[in-house]
Amino acid sequence: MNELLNKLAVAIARGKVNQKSPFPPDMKGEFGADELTKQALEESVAPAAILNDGLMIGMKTVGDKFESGKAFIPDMLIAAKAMNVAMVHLKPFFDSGEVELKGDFILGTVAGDLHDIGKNIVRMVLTGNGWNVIDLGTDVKPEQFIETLKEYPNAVIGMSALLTTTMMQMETTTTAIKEVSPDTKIYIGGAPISQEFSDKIGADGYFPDPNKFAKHLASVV
Amino acid sequence: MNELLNKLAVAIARGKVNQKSPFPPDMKGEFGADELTKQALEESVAPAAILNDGLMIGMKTVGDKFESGKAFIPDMLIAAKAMNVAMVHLKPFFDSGEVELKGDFILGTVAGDLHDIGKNIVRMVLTGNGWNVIDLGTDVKPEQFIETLKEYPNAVIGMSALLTTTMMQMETTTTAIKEVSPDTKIYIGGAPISQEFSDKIGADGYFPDPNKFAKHLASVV
Amino acid sequence: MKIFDKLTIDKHEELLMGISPHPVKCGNLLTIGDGKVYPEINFTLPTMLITQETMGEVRRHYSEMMTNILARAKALNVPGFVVEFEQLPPMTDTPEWGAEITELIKNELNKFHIETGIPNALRVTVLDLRDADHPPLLRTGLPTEKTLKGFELCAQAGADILSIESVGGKEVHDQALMYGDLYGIVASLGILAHRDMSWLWKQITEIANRYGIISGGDSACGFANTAMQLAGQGMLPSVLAAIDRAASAPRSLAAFEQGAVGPSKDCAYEGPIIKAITGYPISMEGKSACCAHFSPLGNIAAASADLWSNESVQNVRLLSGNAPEAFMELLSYDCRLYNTALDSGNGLMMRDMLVKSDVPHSVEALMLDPEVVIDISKSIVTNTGGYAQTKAAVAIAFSAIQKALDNNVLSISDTEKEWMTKMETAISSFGETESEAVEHLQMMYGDVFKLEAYGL
Amino acid sequence: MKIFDKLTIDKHEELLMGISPHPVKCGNLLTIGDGKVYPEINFTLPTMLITQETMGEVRRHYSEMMTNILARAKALNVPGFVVEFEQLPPMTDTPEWGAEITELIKNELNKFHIETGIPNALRVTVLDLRDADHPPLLRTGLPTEKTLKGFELCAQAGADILSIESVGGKEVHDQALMYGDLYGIVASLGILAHRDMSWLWKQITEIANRYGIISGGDSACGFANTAMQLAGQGMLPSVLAAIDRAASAPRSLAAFEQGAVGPSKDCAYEGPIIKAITGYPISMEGKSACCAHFSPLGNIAAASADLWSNESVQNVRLLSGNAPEAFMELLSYDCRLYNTALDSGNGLMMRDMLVKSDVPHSVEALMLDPEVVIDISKSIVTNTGGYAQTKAAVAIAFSAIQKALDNNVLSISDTEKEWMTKMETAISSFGETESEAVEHLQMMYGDVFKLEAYGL
Ligand code: B12
Ligand code: B12
Repeated sequence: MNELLNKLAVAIARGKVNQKSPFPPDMKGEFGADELTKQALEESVAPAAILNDGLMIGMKTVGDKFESGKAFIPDMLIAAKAMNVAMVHLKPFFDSGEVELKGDFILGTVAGDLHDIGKNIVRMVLTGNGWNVIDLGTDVKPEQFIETLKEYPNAVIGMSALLTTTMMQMETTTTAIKEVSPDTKIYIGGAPISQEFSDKIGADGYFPDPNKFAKHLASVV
Repeated sequence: MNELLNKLAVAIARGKVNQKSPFPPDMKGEFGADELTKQALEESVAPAAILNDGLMIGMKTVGDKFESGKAFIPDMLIAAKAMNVAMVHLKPFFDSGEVELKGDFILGTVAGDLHDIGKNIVRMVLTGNGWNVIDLGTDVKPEQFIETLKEYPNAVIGMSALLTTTMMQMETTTTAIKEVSPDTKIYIGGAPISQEFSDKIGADGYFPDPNKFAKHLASVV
Repeated sequence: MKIFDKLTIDKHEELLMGISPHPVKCGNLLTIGDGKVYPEINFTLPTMLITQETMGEVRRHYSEMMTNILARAKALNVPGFVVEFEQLPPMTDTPEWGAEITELIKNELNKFHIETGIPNALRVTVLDLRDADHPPLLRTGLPTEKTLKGFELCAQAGADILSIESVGGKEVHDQALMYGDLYGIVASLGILAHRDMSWLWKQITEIANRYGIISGGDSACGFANTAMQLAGQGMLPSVLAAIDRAASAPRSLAAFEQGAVGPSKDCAYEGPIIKAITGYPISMEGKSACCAHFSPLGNIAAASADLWSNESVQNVRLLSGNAPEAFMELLSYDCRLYNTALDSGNGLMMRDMLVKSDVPHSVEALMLDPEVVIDISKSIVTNTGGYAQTKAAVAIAFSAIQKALDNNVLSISDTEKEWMTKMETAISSFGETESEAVEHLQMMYGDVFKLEAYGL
Repeated sequence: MKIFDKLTIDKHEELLMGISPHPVKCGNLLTIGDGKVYPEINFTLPTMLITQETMGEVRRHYSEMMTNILARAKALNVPGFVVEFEQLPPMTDTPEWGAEITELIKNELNKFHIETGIPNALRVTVLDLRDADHPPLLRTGLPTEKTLKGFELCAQAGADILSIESVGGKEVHDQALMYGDLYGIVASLGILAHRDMSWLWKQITEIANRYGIISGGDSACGFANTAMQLAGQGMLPSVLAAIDRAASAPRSLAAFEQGAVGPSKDCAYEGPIIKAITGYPISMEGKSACCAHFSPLGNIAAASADLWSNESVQNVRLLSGNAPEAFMELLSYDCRLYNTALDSGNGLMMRDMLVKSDVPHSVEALMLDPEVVIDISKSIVTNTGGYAQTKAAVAIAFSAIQKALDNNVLSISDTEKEWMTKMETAISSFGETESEAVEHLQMMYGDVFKLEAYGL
């Protein structure tokens, strides 16, 4: 059983979606994340164990490789794809509350700004770390964050901005959110942002590196 | 008489201090600011006319040449020297109140900062524009400005700073002065300063160019 | 439509900075590509919102930046220069604002020219608003109207050169890049982006002609520079970013097929390929754009530049003065050096030093090596249509990298080497026809783009 | 005391960037002057107060700046580099603070060297507090004690190279400069400043020797650079600033007579003269110090540089990243270009391009022309004592300018020409002996300085 979860972790890390998928070539014909997850559930492995000791271990492996310069975003994306397929099988257990994700995370690039590459990486890393990420896309107005927060009242919020002219939207948005929900944690990022700026606008922190951010989140939530 | 003041203006502009002085070579043996001022007073020219239509015209001439790149600081300094000699003769009339300067101006480089070249140019330009400049030198603490203000309660204050680390002293000093004397006008300058910074710390203005500053002062006082 | 079926510059020794076979006359007596490299200074606002209320402050910033850079141009006695006004989103969104700033800058340039006699010109880069919709409609809708109106109003307000960093095809390329899908990259650039460029630049050229000004050129910034930035941050393989550069050239060439005559945009590192093919002058940016982005192309970017740019710098205070003035100084000295070399007959050797200094350190720099540039350019002109040209450029770029690795001109990590293998496989799997390639895009990224947006 | 009575480099062709007859080994396996030009990156705090309370913030800034510049050094694979930590007044005033930051930086450099193998070294420039008193006492008093303690503690804390921009004689020179009094300039530099340098550098060398580190060199920044800045702003004639440069060389040479071995300070534009005379390596700054000051010496400054510096940049955010990282990139590319030229045997021609590009534009640049440098250097070594050397340097510099004007190598305004005449008169009036010259100083500026401060 332990071995099964190991196999699952490897399938995730290598981005092996299912038996049919041709990628990666050296795993041709082998079971992928899809089959292995199903099998684990059939063998009555606890869904929480599948999530923590299989899927997230796999994501961590590729994340670590990425951090040490031995993998790139495409590798992480392919792993994330495999993970998504596996998550479909776990969904009933999340819905029933039997397994819990780390929490909800509302993410978006602020109003007037269309840069989303950085934001997408944050999404990927947080998902891989066991967060339920609600991605509002780009050009997100303050009201959209607030509306979504009503649906996910305990969510943490993350905003991205790449333009010096839209940075100021982070202030507007932070103020608006904190007004209706003072306890909501708001984190910001993007090339022009700094910790000073975060302090100035009353956000809860700035992180240039999504992996460090994920570690920070794990430590505070 | 008008011609005498013209001569005086030329003596100032050329930096001809007195008859004996060897400089400028082409004016050797001619009367200088010293003799011409004495002569004007003897001929009962009004001291205010001597100041306004002689000395200050001379300073303006060299100032204009300076602004158009046809003179340098040494030329201005030598003119200022000639003016100082002339002013000695006018002193009794200032003391008696018969003639008035534009006003008092307290000037200094802020605490922790020893750069004074820029400040000295400001002094020279304001003096040449008819201001009574009280120069407190460099490394001037807030208390020194406040003490001097007691002596010259209507004075305008000017501060200089060249280091980004001492810029902040301008804030401390401005706050301290405005606390005891909210109506005192405070102007700031120096390479790292900007109008934004001036606004931020509650000063009354920033000027990069002493000549423009003198014009501004003339227009507001 | 202009057809480029042979190279204008076919010997790499003739691909040189400052010298362009078809120089461009514009603005106040400036001739770009006439044997000298000129600074192209770019500047932008510091952190602030742009609204009706702050427009006074916005104008104050642009006036101040102009005063500063003109003072420096005079102090250093530059032989000529270009100012680029690159619009921020609200300035195209309310095109009148962009026009207002255009006029302000142009007036300063005119006054300066009368005072000093120094030749100059104004490039206005309108913001491409058309990706506001998801998927973008590109040919219709309000963002498209505003973008085109931006060109019209700025042409009216005094722009000398029109440019844009257009975004057609980017919604697909972004995805393909992230998945490292080279087939998707080639198809999105060679088909989608290429079709959008042709559509867009026909209209820009029409506007430019109507006002007697210059239809400048575009940049694959959102494509290959995004890849380069991400590679620089360790997010993508550098070899993929290098290939993406070559792949972007046919797309940017499309502007010239529709009547653009250069100078191409500073951030278009595909510029040397454009120059070899068309003979039109190009703008480039390298080390002296360190204010805007880090780069593996610091020196080599200058090798065939006709304008030398800092890309963009905010109006913030440095110890010397404001940053735009500081970067005007930097560009001016760089140009002085290149021009001294050109004037004394040492241009080629200066160029070779610039090239040799970077190539051993970066596979992306290799793509700008004049010999490689000529090879890629040839592969483009001997093929017809965006897709075929892009495939050909990619294949040649790939073998140039392979050759450089084999000859130990440069070396790459093992992780990067794995990507060479992956890309080789991908190259052999490219569909023969455009419709096969479009099918691939629909299958993989059908949800993010619309065929109609490309007239397909 | 070391006597320099002949030139170490006596042919101008051998006065070349990166190559020094007596290279300096220091820090983590760095050899300066070994045939390569290395970046010397300098950085400073953004607008903030330095107090006990803000020291946490101060440390955070220095850590961040180190992280950033090291990332860039690695990304660009620099062959080696120097970090200069130039203290701000409170850091020498509380020398423990200066030592604390020294240690922080040195630790980062050590770790980086272990990780990457890239050679590096740390220069610490202590602030000369000694002009706090008016007139300055220089040899006694609390500011003097603190300044010397600053050196001691920083040497202890890990500095590899010691430097200072010392201020002896400046109180007089400032006045003489303002009045355009060339006799006063020569006497204050050749006698007062020279005497103070000898006194001070004997002690700095003693401290350096005790810790087995390098006694670097000084800069006439407060003298000739002040003049250059003021000339740049139209406040002083450029011809006076140019002559002041030559006049400052014997003063800066005094450090080497007392045991300094280079690299001299980046802002010491008298560096090439020092290099010709002593053969020790020098640091220089030019266009890539546009963050710190504007300059008429943008390219030519690099002609014989062994370290290439940005002088100083605040830790502010630019679009690319923080400014110190951006300028590390800039310096690295400049050095790459120079080193490529050197490696391929084109060093001399690169140097000549750098020289030729600036000389026609500036009389101050002319002073750095290698041929002029050699002439001035010769005039110095063939005379004995600061005053005689300074007079000789001024006379040669003056005729070099005259010759360049006669040959139309460059041209100056009529107002500047008048100053040539004024200076010619002044040169012929210099007193024969030091005591005559000191008398001139006492008569003119007796109120601003004390003879005892100079051991007179
Ligand atoms: C790619 C790019 C584009 C692409 C965007 C593609 C896309 N889908 O996002 C395109 C071409 C479309 C584009 C358009 C424009 N751009 Co652009 N662009 C860039 C570029 C080259 C790279 C940005 C990027 O993706 N970086 C890589 C990612 C991974 O980094 P990142 O976003 O910083 O994210 C990382 C961290 O910051 C962090 N992070 C990010 N968000 C968050 C959030 C949280 C919560 C946390 C914890 C962390 C975090 O994690 C990420 C991973 O490490 C930058 C240059 C630069 N120096 O950044 C210019 C840049 C940002 N763009 C710029 C400009 C001017 C524009 C345009 C206005 C250009 C024009 N005139 O046409 C338009 C604006 C469009 C708009 N309305 O937004 C300027 C901004 C100047 C300014 N004054 O602000 C820049 C700086 C370029 C320059 N030097 O001039 N751009
Ligand atoms: C000359 C100079 C010195 C001389 C000063 C001589 C003197 N008696 O003043 C010396 C060598 C002593 C010196 C010392 C130092 N300096 Co210093 N210095 C300079 C330099 C080269 C020129 C300054 C100058 O005189 N400019 C010319 C004058 C005319 O311009 P200005 O002062 O700006 O004044 C004009 C306007 O601003 C305006 N103005 C000025 N004041 C006012 C006031 C009012 C009310 C108004 C209306 C207008 C106005 O009018 C003037 C005329 O137009 C600058 C470089 C630069 N870019 O500015 C560095 C510079 C200011 N110094 C610097 C440094 C670091 C120092 C030292 C700490 C160096 C060291 N490590 O040893 C010490 C500090 C000593 C101290 N405690 O203050 C840095 C500051 C960096 C920072 N973080 O802030 C600079 C920027 C150099 C650099 N690029 O690194 N310095």
